[in-house]
Amino acid sequence: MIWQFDIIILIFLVVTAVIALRVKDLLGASMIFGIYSFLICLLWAEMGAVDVAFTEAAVGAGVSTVIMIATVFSTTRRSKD
Amino acid sequence: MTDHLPILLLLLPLFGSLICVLLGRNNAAHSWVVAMISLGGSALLSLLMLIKVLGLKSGDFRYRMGGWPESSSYEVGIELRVDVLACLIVLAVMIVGFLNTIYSKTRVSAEVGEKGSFFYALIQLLIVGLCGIIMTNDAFNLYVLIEITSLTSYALIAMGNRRAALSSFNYVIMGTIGASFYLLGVGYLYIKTGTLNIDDIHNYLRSENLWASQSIVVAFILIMLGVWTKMAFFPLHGWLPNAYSYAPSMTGTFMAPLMTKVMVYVMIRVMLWLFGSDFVYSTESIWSELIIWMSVVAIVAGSFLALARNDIKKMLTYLIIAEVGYMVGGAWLGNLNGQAGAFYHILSDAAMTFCLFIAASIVIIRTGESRLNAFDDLFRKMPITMIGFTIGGLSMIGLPPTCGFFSKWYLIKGGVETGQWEFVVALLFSSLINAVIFFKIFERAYFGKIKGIKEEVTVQDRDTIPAGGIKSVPLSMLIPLCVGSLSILIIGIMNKNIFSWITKALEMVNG
Amino acid sequence: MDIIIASFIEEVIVPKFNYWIYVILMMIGLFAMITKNNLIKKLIGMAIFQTAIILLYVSVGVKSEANIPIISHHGHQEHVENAQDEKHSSKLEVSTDDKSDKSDHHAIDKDKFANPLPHVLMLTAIVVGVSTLGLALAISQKVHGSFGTLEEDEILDQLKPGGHD
Amino acid sequence: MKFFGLLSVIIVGSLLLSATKDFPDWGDQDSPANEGPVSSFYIEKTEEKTKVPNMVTAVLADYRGYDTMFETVVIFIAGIGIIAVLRTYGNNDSTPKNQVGDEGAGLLAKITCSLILPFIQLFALYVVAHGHHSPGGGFQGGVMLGASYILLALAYGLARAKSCFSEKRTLVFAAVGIIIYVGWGVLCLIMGKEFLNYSALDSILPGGVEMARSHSMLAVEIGVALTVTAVMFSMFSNLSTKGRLDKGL
Repeated sequence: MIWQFDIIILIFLVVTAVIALRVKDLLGASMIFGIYSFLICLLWAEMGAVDVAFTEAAVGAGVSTVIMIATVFSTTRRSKD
Repeated sequence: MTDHLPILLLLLPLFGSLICVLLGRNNAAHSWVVAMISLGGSALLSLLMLIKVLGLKSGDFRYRMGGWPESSSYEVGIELRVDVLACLIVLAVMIVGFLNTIYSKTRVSAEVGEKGSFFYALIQLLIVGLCGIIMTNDAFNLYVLIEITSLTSYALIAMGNRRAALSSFNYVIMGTIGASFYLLGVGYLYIKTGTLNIDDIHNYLRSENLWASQSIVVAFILIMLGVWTKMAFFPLHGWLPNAYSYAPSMTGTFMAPLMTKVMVYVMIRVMLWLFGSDFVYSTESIWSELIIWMSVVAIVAGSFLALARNDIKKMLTYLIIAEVGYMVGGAWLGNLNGQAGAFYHILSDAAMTFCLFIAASIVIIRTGESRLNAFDDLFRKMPITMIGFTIGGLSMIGLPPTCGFFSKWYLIKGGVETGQWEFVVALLFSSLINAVIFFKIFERAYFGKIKGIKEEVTVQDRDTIPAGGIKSVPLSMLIPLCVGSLSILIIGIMNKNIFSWITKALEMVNG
Repeated sequence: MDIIIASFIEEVIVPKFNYWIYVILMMIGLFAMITKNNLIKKLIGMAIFQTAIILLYVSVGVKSEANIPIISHHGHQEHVENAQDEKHSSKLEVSTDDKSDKSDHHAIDKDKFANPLPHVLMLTAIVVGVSTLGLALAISQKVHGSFGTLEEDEILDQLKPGGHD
Repeated sequence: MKFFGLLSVIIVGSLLLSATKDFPDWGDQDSPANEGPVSSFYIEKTEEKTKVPNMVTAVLADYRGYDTMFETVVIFIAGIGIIAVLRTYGNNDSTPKNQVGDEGAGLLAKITCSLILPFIQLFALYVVAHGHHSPGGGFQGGVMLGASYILLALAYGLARAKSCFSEKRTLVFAAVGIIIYVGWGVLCLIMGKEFLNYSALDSILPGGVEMARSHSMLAVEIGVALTVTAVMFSMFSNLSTKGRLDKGL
């Protein structure tokens, strides 16, 4: 654990979470959600949870984002909020 | 071999569902056979397990997955714990599952089309999840199994029409919040105790005297919130009525009797086994008083909302919400009669809700009308269905010798013992409202329309009946209904035996 | 002054910062799930909500002196370790200490390894999370297919004339 | 709704924050969770009892193998649940009309994809097989293997990916993965010990009780990987075509 690294990522996490929920374009929101997952994957690696980090990189930043984008493409990009 | 019963009865439906998936689409008939065999076999195994447990001196037995631990006083693996209470509910789940499979036979092709085998696969997995929840003795394993039941029920509900998909989405949101709160509560317990086994957590809390710790209190609140969300306790009930009434009928008939009841069992288990009655009913806390009042509100609100509905299934779903109030209140009364009454009500409510839902589904399918006027003059046209419905209704009202009477009797006895008069009054009041609701329906069904002189109108109605005719209810729907209504009477007549088994098991944990 | 600030950060903020942020993230997710109007936005909120819980669990398993929960001591495993250490280069020091310890005596010091149990639990939670997300996306596609929109208020408007809710 | 949401968030948030001050510090190695007998047992005894250096794999596939079995079932449920909810069976599945626009991405993407795909798949298999000694295992490897097919579908069109991995085959793979996992447990049952007690298999696997556990973990990880691969691809192909499985993104 390196606490400086930890605090920086945690602050970034909150920022990306808020942005992902505020962006009106759903494709953009999905992409930023991918960034969120990637940051959280870094955080797991920093805390020594390498298996969790690996899974998060493959599942969270990879497949989750892909299926979310697939849904956005086959429905709509528009969002009111 | 009898040592392995708990896992065998889980494995049968699990393999059954895999075979159903391998059979592929357009193979509902074969899948039905597979589901019947696996669920029938599991029902037999759970009966064997009940007999075995009743013969045990210690009252429960454990099954250690993977044989861990080899030689230590704490649990490093996952263990299953089976006692009389678990056996009774597993048996109820298996019987309802089996009967519901019989009922599904003719409905699957009509309501889910080519995806029949996926329906059978999902429903068997749901049964695996429910039985796993009941038997597991590991707090985190419970979470995984709760998610199994949730995911299968999301999918099963969303297989219906477009309203069903929307209500399933709301259920996803609420269900995830509930399950996540549960997970969070388990996390708090893990932080303070360092273990996940329910008995070990309990012993650690007791030995370290952690009851006053802020995070343990918060963990308890979180777990309760999570479980209440999943069981649709009154202010958190929003997802239930739409989800159960728009789902395909054979999904509704399975989930309405079981899902909320199993979560009530989880609540009782968390209260008595995980935290312990000293903590839950401790005199300085205001919890029990507050929650009994909440359950009073739930009972009254559920009854009134049911009275206000004109849609058969919606009305029944609001009655479920009122019944959940009975059970939560009973469990929080803090005496043996209340707990045993709540537990006995789980069984009797499963039987009567199943009966009412099956009867209502038959009526809706056969008359093509989902509002209460579907019942007009139905007794002459569908006598067997209406007898089943009447027995279920009488049990809901609480007339002897149906099981509904006895469960209310024990609950009221518990309420009087602790002097929680508001709970007693709420129970009697809701019985009254149930009587109003059901006698209104019985009147329609037995004496025709209120202005029932015009006989020709009903004859005309008879012409608009969907193909097949109103009288020809297939046997595959009547058998579950008859068995269900018989079981209401059986549970009612056997109340002394069942009650003594339950109290024996509960006395053991209350010390 | 700098020393005071540094010690304030190390003693007050660092020990609890993870727990504060997990609460904040969780509340962001919960708020989005309750108030957002768009179904996909609700699901993004749900995913954030779930990762917040994972953050709590993983934070529990951290030990200040610890390395990753993989024991490394024989030949071919060592270069796997080194490859990982390149990723977190700052841990190299701890890890080499660790190895020299190992070669001397075989007893395992449990303070040198992170607690593996929360990691295992959270692997399960991540998988459950992606399954829920996939199923929920499928349901929202079905909703979009029959209502033509993903906004909750527009869907409810469509239901108003016919439905009795 | 906004007000109600804010209210509940504030109530729950303050409840949770009030509990954090009671927690042990972040990184505290003497907290009950880190110091407790369960965690110590995993760290100190795992290698001795299972010969697996990666404790996470050992705990996942052996000590808490029952959990992992249901975790795989969760994935399986997601796969068939998505099919049950979304899949529509049109009868004009293979008409050329539906194939229009399914030629995939541009040339550059195709060439890049054909170059890196074999390596992705090889690495995925390595991750599955080497999960005992390094981070990784059935889930991670399975997701990567599934992702390689998703990449194929993105670059060459869904029809091409389906020719490698048809719908029927995904279902069979998903079910077979669980059959391997559960079947391995049943094998232990047949050998006379508890479900998933791998030590029962030392008479048929080489290398003694510890190695029997190690080998069994590999077997169940392969089962997990099969299910995850199939479900990840099936999830993507259904979600990207609204359940018609005709053309990809």
